[in-house]
Amino acid sequence: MAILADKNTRLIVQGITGREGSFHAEKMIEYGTNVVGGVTPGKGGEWVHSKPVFDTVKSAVDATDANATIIYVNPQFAADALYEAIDAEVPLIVCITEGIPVADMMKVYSYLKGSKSRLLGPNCPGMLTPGQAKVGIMPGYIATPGSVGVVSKSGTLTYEVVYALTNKGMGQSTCVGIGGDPIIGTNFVDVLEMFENDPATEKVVLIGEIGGRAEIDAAEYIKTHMTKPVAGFIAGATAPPGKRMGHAGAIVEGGEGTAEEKINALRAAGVRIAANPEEIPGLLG
Amino acid sequence: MAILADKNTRLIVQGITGREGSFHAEKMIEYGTNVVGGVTPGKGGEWVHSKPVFDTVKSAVDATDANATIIYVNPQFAADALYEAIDAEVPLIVCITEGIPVADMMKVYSYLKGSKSRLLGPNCPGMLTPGQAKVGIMPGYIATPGSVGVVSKSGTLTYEVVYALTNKGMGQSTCVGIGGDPIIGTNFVDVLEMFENDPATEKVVLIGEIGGRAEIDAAEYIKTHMTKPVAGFIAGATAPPGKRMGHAGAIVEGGEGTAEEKINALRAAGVRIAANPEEIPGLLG
Amino acid sequence: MNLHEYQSKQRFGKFGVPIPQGKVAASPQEVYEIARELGGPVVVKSQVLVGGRGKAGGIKLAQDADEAQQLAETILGMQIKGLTVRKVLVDPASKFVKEIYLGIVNDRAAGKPVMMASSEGGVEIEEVARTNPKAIIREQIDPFLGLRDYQARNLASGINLPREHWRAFVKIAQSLYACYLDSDAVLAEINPLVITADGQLLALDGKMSIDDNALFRHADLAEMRDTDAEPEAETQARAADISYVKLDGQIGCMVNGAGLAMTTMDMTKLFGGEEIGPANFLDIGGGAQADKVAAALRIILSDPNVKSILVNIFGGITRGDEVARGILQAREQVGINLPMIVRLNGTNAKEAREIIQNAALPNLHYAETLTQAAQLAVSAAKGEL
Amino acid sequence: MNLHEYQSKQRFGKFGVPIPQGKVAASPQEVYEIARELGGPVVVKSQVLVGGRGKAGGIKLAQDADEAQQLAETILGMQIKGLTVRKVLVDPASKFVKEIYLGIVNDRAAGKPVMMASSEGGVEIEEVARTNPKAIIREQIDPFLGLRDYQARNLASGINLPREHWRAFVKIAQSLYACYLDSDAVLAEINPLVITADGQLLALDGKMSIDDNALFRHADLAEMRDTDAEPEAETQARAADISYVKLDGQIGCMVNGAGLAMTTMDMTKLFGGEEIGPANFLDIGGGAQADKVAAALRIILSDPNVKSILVNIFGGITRGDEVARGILQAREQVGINLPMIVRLNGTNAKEAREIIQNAALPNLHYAETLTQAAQLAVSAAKGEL
Repeated sequence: MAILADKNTRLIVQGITGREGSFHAEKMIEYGTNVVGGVTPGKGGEWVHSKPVFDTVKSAVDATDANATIIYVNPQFAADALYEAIDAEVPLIVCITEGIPVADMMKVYSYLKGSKSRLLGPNCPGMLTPGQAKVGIMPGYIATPGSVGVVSKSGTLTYEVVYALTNKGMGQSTCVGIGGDPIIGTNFVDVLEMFENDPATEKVVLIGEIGGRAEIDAAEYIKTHMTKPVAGFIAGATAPPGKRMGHAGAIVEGGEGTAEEKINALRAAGVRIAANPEEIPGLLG
Repeated sequence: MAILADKNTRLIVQGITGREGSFHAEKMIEYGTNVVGGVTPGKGGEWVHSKPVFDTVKSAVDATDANATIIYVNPQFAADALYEAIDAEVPLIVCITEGIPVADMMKVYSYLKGSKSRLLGPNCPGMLTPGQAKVGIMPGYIATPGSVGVVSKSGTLTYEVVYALTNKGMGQSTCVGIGGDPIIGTNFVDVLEMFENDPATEKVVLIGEIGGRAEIDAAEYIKTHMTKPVAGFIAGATAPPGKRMGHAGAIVEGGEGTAEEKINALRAAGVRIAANPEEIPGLLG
Repeated sequence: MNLHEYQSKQRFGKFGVPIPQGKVAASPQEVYEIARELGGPVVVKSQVLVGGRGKAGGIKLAQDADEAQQLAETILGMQIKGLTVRKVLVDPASKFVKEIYLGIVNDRAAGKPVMMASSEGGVEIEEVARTNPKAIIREQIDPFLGLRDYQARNLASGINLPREHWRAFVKIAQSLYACYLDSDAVLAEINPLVITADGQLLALDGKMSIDDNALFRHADLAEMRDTDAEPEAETQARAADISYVKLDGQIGCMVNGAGLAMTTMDMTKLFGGEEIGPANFLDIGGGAQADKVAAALRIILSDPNVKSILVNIFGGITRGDEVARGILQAREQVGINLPMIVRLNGTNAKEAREIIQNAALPNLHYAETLTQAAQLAVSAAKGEL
Repeated sequence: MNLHEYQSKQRFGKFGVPIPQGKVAASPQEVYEIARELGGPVVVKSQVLVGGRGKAGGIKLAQDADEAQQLAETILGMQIKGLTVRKVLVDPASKFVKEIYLGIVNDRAAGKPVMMASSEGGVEIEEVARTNPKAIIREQIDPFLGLRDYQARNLASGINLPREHWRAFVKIAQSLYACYLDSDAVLAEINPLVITADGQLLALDGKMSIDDNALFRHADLAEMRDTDAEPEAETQARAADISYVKLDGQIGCMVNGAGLAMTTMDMTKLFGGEEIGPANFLDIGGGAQADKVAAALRIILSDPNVKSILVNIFGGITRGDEVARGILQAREQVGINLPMIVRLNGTNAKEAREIIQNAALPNLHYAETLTQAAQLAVSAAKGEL
């Protein structure tokens, strides 16, 4: 068992003939992910890493029965790639692309509602169920099968934490990067709910950062719905207000979205908060 | 019991200070409908027929706790009036306006999905639950309480049938005009389902016309889901193809939407079809 | 409102669809000039708002300007399905290797526009739908999102269009959609869209239908209406805000409400059969003022086939007695010798009946029921009343 | 990217928002000319990208052109919250009877823009949110539907705007939304929007923030960036495609990934306290080529407060040994005397450590853990290493 993707996932790669798409498609295949094909308009009929390339998501899904797609497409064309995946009713869409204009994402977000798809990202490292499927760009070797569910807004910070867990012998059920953009398809609460319902997950790590109120919503959810222990870390205590910290969403605006208020809310919900991410394995012990 | 509206309906009138809106508001009040107010932008604070006028639907709903609205607004502004009612989460919206561009209605129709509102119309005479509530323009005296549910695309043809039923002593549970436009909020199937589930309705009359395939869908529904007897009439057997018969939706296109195919489908579903609407009371006997 | 081929193609061209560089003409001399200017073989195409122009001899190929002029002399003025040809389009003749279909219509059930493509172009899409439905590929268009490029690619892929034409096809699909949207069209189709011998996509024929309800915001399109191409009575009816469609029967119908008007037509045929039947659809709408009744009567009488008049009004909010007085007044204004059957139901029907019967006019009969009214109108048309 | 008041207002005006007819100036002489041309009293407003200009003495009223020039002499060149005033806006002074607030921001949780209005204009909306949250009326805007007139009326009604101003208010709301949309803004606010003594609505002050991710489609807006108004290092970082924010601490941080970069900052403060802390946020992104590492080091070193450098890299797809070699190469290019602590985790971390340790460079230390790295960097900053 796992959440979002596992051995039964049949993945296509949108943008598979591009530099990034091709590179990460290979890495995912190496990891053992069941990549069944790719999509690049105008290149249907070609082959990449022994996988067939299709012109449209619809034809790829028709031919391969794919149930997941990962998008490596330039920000200018990412919204179109997302609509195409939604229209093709792909159950899981993971969007790696960084730098999609927020106006584009607001429309995608609205279109997504009532659709048959779940979107992870954009601007996220994707997800990884150790030993089963990697749908994203996380380095595969840092994770190992186990019972800790990890959910995070960040990329390399997540790798740090996952690697630290692995080095302490604490394997992971699934590691999920939800992304650092202001508007994302899947939020902390969605993933926490999946972990809560996932028999393979016993404990959960949540890694947040400044900006927005997704961590506050998470605290509310944890308080009222979660039975499994949660440990966490919030990055950006030293970030000044009004300045964007790399991620488009990482900004304290009008005094809202500070690390302090998030930490307080999570603590009040019973989450063990680390002052230093290296403490996290110890807090789960 | 009744469907769509009854004694508990609290109605506001969008366009209450206009000629049509004011006239029909008075008729509805006379009938006993619980009209709680009206809306005309810029005329908030005025009174019409002793009912308060508000500037926006939101403020009208906030003040009166209305659960239904009826729209008498020019076609140019009707889409906006519809969005306003949907945004204010009014459960029942009845749109009388004729002549709304179909491109506008396609957007409204899309916006309506996933909303909290049901739309009846546009280009419809509204509905009437005899002795309880009239939300529309049907002459009130032609109907009388009873157990026949009537659903129709038409206006005056419906009045004929309802009046004939009344004259034969066959009262009605609710009379519903769904409208003659190509894109309408509530279709035959929706109303048939309501009648099927309505304890006050024992028999149903369906009045259709050429154009579209709503009657074909109705036949399918009747065949598979309905236990109550249905009698019907389809207008337009003599209409030539490719010509619009008054109603924007009443047109046989590409050989589809003929009276003949609709009659055949309904007959096959067990509906007693009248060759002459004056036969309908007899078919219910 | 339907546009002519030349109007539709001009509008498509304005939005970027490649169209032949032809021109429209109303005289053989003009046809000669256009053909000479174009040089080479041309096609002379009658511009009438009806299908089957080719089979009727309304589309001809000419090798040069002289032949084009000769052909125009026969085509201009000819009758196609009852319509007189008043204009021809002169297009350069195109050599092509493949005909496809591309069109947009409104999908009523889905509440969305749907774009359709078929590899079987050049025949009516309804024909393809009957004979080879799988050849039609459909993409529903979200009205808020508009047509997306991948949808056009899905169509191109679905009809097995060679990949080298995809870019051009996607552009044409987007242009057609933009034109459809900007025009408030309910139908916009290119049939055939051809692949020419030199590998270009070209819209050889086009058709557009505009939403009548949206004409208030398209003054330019409203002006394109060709009143020559419709019965004069329909033009007059539109001016009087009366909904009217001319038919082939003998009983002139005047009714309030579209559904009731169709029903009244149906009743004349039910009792009169094919040879009698309705002479028209006519909905005078709500209110029924004497002026409007008079206008409606004039329109009905302008049809020489009409043998009797059937008036069927359901008095709802308006009162039957007022309607009856309006009819008498209008009758005075217009002057009618044909037998007229009046049936008024609903509010104050009894008073209405008294007014009509008291008037005791020759050839004016009151009926109680629709059945009786239709039967009387049929008898009157047969001269048996 | 934030726009200056004068840029925001000009853009609002382009979309139909009524704005004062002022002009921007960079010298007292220009201010004099503008004020003379405008005639009457004017307001001289410093153009710096920071709040609280009024309290800092950066906004002054002048009765005539001479006084305006005098005021400009003090305002131009003054420092407001660390930023030098290089331009002033000279607006005609307006008499007003009421200040309101009107703005649009993106509601992250809803995934929609939200328009907000408040009868308490002229103070920061965050202040109103704290002190009198009920005074703020909100309308979420559907991104496909856009702002509808009734939403603007809901706002007008909610803030009890007198009805005679509704028409103007709705027009301004629509203009502001059109401007927000067309500019790919993430914030567009008019504060205050005043009702003038003669009953007009006028946008006295304006603020806009543009989505950096959308600048690729707004060359005109991208050109409006005022690089004078930001630390030079941030301008350089942008050119090198490095995400950098200058801070006040002493430890220069170089990290890959935004979350890890923030965490590294946090660790320097955890172990170093307020007085040491991070000198910057810096994310070099993926890959970490030697050139980019060198550019990042130059940017860090351009800050005279920096006492030590902390490099924290998680080698994921890229290998730690390559990153280590890149750091050594970059160090050669740049020339660094400050102590530097390097921590590489992930792929080939062991090899990376060997490379750093074998290099045996003075002031270059390898750390195993982030804790150790931060502690070393703090000690180094204190001169204790």
